[in-house]
Amino acid sequence: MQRYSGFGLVKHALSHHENWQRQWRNPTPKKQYDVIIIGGGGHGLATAYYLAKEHGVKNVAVLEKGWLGGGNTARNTTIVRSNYLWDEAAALYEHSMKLWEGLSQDLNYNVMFSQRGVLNLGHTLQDMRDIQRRVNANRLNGIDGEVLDAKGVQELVPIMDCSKNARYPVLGASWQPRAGVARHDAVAWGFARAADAHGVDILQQTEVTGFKIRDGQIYGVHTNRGDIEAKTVGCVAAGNSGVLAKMAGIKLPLESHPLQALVSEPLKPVLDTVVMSNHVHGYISQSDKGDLVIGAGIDGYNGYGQRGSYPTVEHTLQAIVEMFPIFSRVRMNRQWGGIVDTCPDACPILSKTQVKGLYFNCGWGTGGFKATPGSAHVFAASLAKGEMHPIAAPFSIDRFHTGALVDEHGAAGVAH
Amino acid sequence: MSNVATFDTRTEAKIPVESPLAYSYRRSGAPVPDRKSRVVLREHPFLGHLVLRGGAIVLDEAVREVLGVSLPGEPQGLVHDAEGVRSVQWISPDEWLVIVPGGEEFELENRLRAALGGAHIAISNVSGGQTLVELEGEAARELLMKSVVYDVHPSHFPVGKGVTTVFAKTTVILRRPGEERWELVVRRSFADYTYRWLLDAGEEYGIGVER
Amino acid sequence: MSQPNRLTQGGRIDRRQPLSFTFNGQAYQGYAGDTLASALLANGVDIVNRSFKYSRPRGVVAAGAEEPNAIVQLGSTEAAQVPNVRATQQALFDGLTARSTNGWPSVQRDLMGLVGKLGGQFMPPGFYYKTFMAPASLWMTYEKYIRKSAGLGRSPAEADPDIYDHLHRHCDVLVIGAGPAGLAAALAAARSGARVILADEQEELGGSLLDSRELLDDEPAGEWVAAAVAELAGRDNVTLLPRTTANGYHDHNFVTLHERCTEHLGEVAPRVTGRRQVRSRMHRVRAGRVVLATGAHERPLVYAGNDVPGNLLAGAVSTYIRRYGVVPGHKLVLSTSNDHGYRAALDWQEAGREVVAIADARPSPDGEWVEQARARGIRIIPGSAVIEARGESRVNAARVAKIDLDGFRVAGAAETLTCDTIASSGGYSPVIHLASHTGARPTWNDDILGFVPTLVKGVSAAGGAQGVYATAEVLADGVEAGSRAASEAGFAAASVSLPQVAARRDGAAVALYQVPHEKPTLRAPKQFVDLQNDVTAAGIELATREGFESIEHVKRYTAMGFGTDQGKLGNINGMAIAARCLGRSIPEVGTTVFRPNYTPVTFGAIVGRHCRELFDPERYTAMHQWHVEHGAEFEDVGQWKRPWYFPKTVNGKIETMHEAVARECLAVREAVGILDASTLGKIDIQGPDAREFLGRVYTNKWAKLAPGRVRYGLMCKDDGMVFDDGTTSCLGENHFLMTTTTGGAATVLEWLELWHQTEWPELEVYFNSVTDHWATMTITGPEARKLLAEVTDMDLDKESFKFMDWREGVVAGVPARVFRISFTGELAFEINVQANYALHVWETLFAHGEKYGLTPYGTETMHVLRAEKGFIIAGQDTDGSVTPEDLGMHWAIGYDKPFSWIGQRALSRPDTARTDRKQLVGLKPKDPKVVLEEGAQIVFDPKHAIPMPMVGHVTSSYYSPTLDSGFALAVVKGGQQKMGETVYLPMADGQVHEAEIVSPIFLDPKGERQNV
Amino acid sequence: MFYIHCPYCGEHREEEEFHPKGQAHIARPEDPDACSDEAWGDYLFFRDNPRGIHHELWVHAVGCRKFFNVTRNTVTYEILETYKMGEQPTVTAEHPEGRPSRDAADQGTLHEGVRA
Repeated sequence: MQRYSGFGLVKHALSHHENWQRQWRNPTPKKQYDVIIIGGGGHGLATAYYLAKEHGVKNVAVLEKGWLGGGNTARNTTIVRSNYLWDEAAALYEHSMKLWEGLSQDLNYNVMFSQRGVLNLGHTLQDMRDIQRRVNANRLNGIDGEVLDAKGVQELVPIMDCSKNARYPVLGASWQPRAGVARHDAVAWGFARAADAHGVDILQQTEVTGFKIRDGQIYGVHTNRGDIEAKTVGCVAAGNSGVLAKMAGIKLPLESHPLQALVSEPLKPVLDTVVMSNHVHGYISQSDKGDLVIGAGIDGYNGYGQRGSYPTVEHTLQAIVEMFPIFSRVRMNRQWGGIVDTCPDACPILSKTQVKGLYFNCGWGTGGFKATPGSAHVFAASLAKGEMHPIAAPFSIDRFHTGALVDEHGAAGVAH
Repeated sequence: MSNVATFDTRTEAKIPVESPLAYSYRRSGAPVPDRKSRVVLREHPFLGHLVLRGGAIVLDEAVREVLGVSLPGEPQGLVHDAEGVRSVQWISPDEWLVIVPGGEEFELENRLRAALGGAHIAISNVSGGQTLVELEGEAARELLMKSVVYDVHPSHFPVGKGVTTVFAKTTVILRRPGEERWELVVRRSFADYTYRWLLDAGEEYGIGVER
Repeated sequence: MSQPNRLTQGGRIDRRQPLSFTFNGQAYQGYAGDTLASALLANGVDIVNRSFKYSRPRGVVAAGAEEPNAIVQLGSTEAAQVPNVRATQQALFDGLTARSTNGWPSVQRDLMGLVGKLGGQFMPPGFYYKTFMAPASLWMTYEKYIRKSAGLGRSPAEADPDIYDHLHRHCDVLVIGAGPAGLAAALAAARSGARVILADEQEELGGSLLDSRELLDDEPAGEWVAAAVAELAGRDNVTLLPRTTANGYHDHNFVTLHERCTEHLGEVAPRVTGRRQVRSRMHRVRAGRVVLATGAHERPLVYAGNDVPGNLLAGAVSTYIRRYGVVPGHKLVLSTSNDHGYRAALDWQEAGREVVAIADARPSPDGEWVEQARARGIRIIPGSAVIEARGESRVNAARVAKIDLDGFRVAGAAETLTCDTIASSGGYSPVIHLASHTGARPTWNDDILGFVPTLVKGVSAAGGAQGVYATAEVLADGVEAGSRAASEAGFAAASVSLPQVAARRDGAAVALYQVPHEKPTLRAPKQFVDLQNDVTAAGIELATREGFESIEHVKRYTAMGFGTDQGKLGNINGMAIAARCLGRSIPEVGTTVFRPNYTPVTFGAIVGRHCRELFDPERYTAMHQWHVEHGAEFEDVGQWKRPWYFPKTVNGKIETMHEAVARECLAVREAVGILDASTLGKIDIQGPDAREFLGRVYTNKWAKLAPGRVRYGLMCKDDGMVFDDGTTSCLGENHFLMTTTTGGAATVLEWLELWHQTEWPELEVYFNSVTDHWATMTITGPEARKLLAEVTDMDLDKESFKFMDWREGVVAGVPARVFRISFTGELAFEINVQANYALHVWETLFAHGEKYGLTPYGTETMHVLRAEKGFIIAGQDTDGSVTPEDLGMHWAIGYDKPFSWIGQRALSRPDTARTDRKQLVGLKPKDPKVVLEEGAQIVFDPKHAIPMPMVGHVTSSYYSPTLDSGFALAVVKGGQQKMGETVYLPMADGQVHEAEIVSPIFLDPKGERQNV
Repeated sequence: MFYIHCPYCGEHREEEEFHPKGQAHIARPEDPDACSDEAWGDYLFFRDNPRGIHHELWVHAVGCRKFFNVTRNTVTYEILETYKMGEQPTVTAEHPEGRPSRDAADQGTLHEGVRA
């Protein structure tokens, strides 16, 4: 792998950039691999990378039906945080956070992980109770965070309306300084390049059309480019997981919903942290390019259309202007939708299945991007060892039958 | 009907009453209509509002007998009695809204119950929970276009129609009893929001409030 | 004031109406009818901005929505600032104040430009992915500087003085675009009687006809436009919306039209007779049929130096001359691949300025306009193109050379032609953006060298939008589309006679996107593809070399098409370059997906009136005015404003919440308090099966509740988790009144309907909301009975009106239902009256209550009082993961009910049946002065290293003035079996609180106080 | 934004008047206590999640308050039919063009207004 550095950049500039190598190869599929990863998004590519790097499993193929990093990796609002309520979720996301913190150097690819901090606002007394509960839990789990009052929030974000006149005044917030944003596309590309350097075959435009299963054991997949064999297959296909599971005769408690996001036109820096509000329902940060990156809500119906309903966008911008009245004259440039695969308890599935050798990693809902390295790291370990990694174990499919959910919905309160 | 507890929530005693908009008039005022007012808002408070539930066939006969109008059986139907002061509106295949002059509702409920005998129906008095707001004037329709998602074009919303629909961020029952007249049935707790919205959106038409 | 490039006549501007404006602090003049861009060009302003990455000087390129460069900041005051206005779409108004968005210290002399010049070579696409990694600790510092150079305009720092609006529209046929196709379609649809909306983004309807060289019925095209518009305007089934951009095409023919109502009048909307006007308005249109008559955008050619000011689109040159009376230069070189481009040269020459040469990429051009140009003596250089523009702040020469199209190489020596303007045309791209919003991928059409829209149900395209460019054909296409749309919407087609348009013979165009240079692309001077994002042909080539092969990869790696113009000018050229580098065809490289908005829209317009006081409804009870007048602080509970506490002024000082709540609590425990409980949901349930239904949706039993009695009920979902609670009263054998939590009212009603309609329709029962009908006031405390007795002659004797009874009566002269239920643990009466009478009853109680110390209290006191009694608040002490067993409410679980009620089955699942689940308990702090933090986490072993095993958390915690101690409710693992044990609460400040697990009932465990 | 034909109101209404309520035809098991934990978990949580034709339960929340079924394509978002509670779809993944009629066999097995 050609190492990237500032010095290298200068050297390449002097040779008119004619000597840059491909960031990843475009290999032809082999007949057989040790492990097949289905899904060339961030999670899938990272799983392949960690398999090769940490477990010495280098005969790995990543099968991507479109182009790598083209799903939710390319369509999210790039927020990275680990201040989840429940121990199991917190452990998973914090594991991920620690990997984020050295990721650019590990991959030799600047994923622009910007630890500018995330505020989760509270607008009601119950919001504040939930925030205190979560921050207290985070602290005892070793995750940074503090509870701010309205004044503390105002100091961090002077342009926000923190007055008592707001319809739902800001009462306070949780603040995780280590949280932030990262450059989403670079994450996929960085993992792809690093995995490729370890010998992983990234096969784009390769669609799985069926599984080869004998006596309850997987031994390969059918694809539009022919059959490929492997005794271990990990499905990391986000919104398309249900479709894949069905091919293998497996049921998943997943529903795929549209999740919309939008960006403003680029502006000079005006907001240097991430602000999220569940109550008025909008979240916002400003990208390094200057766009305000704004997350909208999940549409209630199932959809694979990569678009959602317009009122969702309207409600989101109402929330943003309510919080930031100065943005009223700023313009929305573009909106788009991702397909998020959601679980009933708002936590992912990292699990074995009834088919031996076939694993699923899905159901990330809105939490997928921030979990990328952590999810992949524990999933790779599970695939390599044939046993679920302890951090992954609570996220088994079984929980939907035993009732042992990890209910992150609960963290937000249900009825008031 | 001993199985159901009917209750006259109204009294003949001289008790001060407050319409759902009473607070709004004090807080937001009520601009007096003038010659330039292209739309006028009028509240008709303290009417009798009954929700009728049951099968259409069962209810129809009783309503005709007691109110002298036939139950609108088709969706979105709105009928008035000969005097034009009592109305029955289709809300759902098994639900109708009856609005009558204030004070008539309890007797009406009892007469309907008597006429319906042991049939499985329900009647709920909601007179305290909602108010009727009328919009009149040439700009009334455009003001509604700013407020409701439903198509209020005359070709789609003729006189004698009524629907439940989204009004800004709340819900109203919208009815068209006359060419230039529209009625909103508004829930009490949302009345102030609805009023403030109408004043705000109606500003460009010089909206006035008749009290 | 001079406008050096303004023609003395011609154009659609009004020379009698001069307008003053300033740009970068310099005063200029233009005319009514100008855009800011045309006025700047008229005044000879070359540099309008600096580019984003390399900070290169940039000028106006286009005349419409596709303009990438002329992005300015508008506004003379802070509140009126508008970032990122496209000068080509901003009508000039008197006093307009604009600035360039980039350039420091000025757009003319920009220091960053030096950086761009020197450093440009070090900033290939994706350079930031490859550097700034060492040392890791410096990244946040690097980032600070990267961010500083980002962005175009700036956000205002003050709130917007303007208002915005929505209008919900419905129509049979929506025609988008009022050029020849759109006008013809609208006429056809309108004459059939259909409800028609015609929207166009420009200041004037007419589109390309407004600057056309062609005659319609032997008259200038503008005449036909005027007649067509007049007819449409005269029909009451037609709505004309100029200045209105269709910015988003959503499912099932829902289209958002953004009308700029006053943006052409001033930076703040002027008032009309003292009334506010909206700055812009969003029409939310549901259309039966949609006709896309959005025309086409001209493609520029990609050659070296094509970003220097003075490089324009050929069509834009004509538009400025013919529509605005502005010639944006003196000496023109035209580089074209088609006949359409010749229009610029003909117009330029007619405007009296010099056409130096036409470089035509075709070996033997021979169309009608080519012949005209030839006949006028204009030099045509066949088989050639401008391969490089020279100049810094303005073009000063064009290098023209023969090119080999197939071999992608320069085929002869370049000739340098002195000029100040280069116009280029690479053909047209249909405007397919809206069709693409529906998710339908466009398809490449080789005949027109462009993508044409794929259309979903209910939409058609006409004219340029689908690659039909000859005026006569466009008009016919429009009529056809309009008639078809109307007839599909159920209207009989009407005839429309088309104007006569002289047919013009055009020669075939050739495919030319990037023009070759003598040097290979990576070494040639920069050839710009996306001007706004400084994406070059070399950048695209580099991306493909690095393995970015899908067009989506190329776009993301280079940022092509991510600007505010969304790649309207550059995307197709970029795809063509990627295709060339990869040795594939354009469609093989992949199609692009455009997303809403077509052009950016202010947040304000999308928000409409749903902001400030109207952001979200505030729900009030009938006593709200009284609460306000009595100084209540309010708590938001759902959309309700509930009194939180009533601070008094004592000795000139306003009580703190702590003081007020202590006073309110003691008043209830020692005298009498009153609470406005109207916000609780109330559902009237009638029918012979009402009782059976209650038994199925509640966890406890309802079979024996007699009329006149009240019972508490707990509701679960089928996963066994508690989701709401409340009391339900038996009004009659078949008649119940259910109460719900304040926030749960609508949810519970829908929940009941769901089960009734979808599972148990055979049960004869109806549910109606009566929440708003009744106002509810609770008087509670030892003196409650005496107080009530003063205003009613009801029998309040404790034997005849028992705890958990309800009775009818007259209270303060008003018919009332009174419920003897208690959420405080004290003697309590909940009085329900019709809401219109409520204020009277409330005030009457106060008139009589003073001698008993009647004290109004709010939700905070209510919470303290109920917690002292161990009563839960659903949503505070439960969180969707708590079962009735977890709450210790065995008494409210009817395991032996005949019907397996909602939630029952789930309770026996392995995890829900565990005995060490988190269970509701009381916590007594070891130090009574401590009020534990709500949300504090509980541990058994405070010395355990982090991560520390947590066994529960505090759900409710207060100071109890009655106990003079802090106390709390909490959930603790296996807590019900751990009474008396000590738990620890390690806090953020390092303190570790100790508390004892106790019963959650802190006061009067036998319930004697409420039973008096 | 969808335009949904409410089978009870008999006309198309804006999506804002409706709430989606998940997959249609998920009936509560007749005898919950006889269900295995797995069967109960399936009923609670496991749903079809097809790319393409899907049957959904919606409620006309701001309108007639009736629940009804929608057959919708989850990729194109086209609504292929709406039908009342207790009825069966005519357009299915097996019959994307629609079956000839709501045949008698189907009608015979249904009873008024239930999910199944």
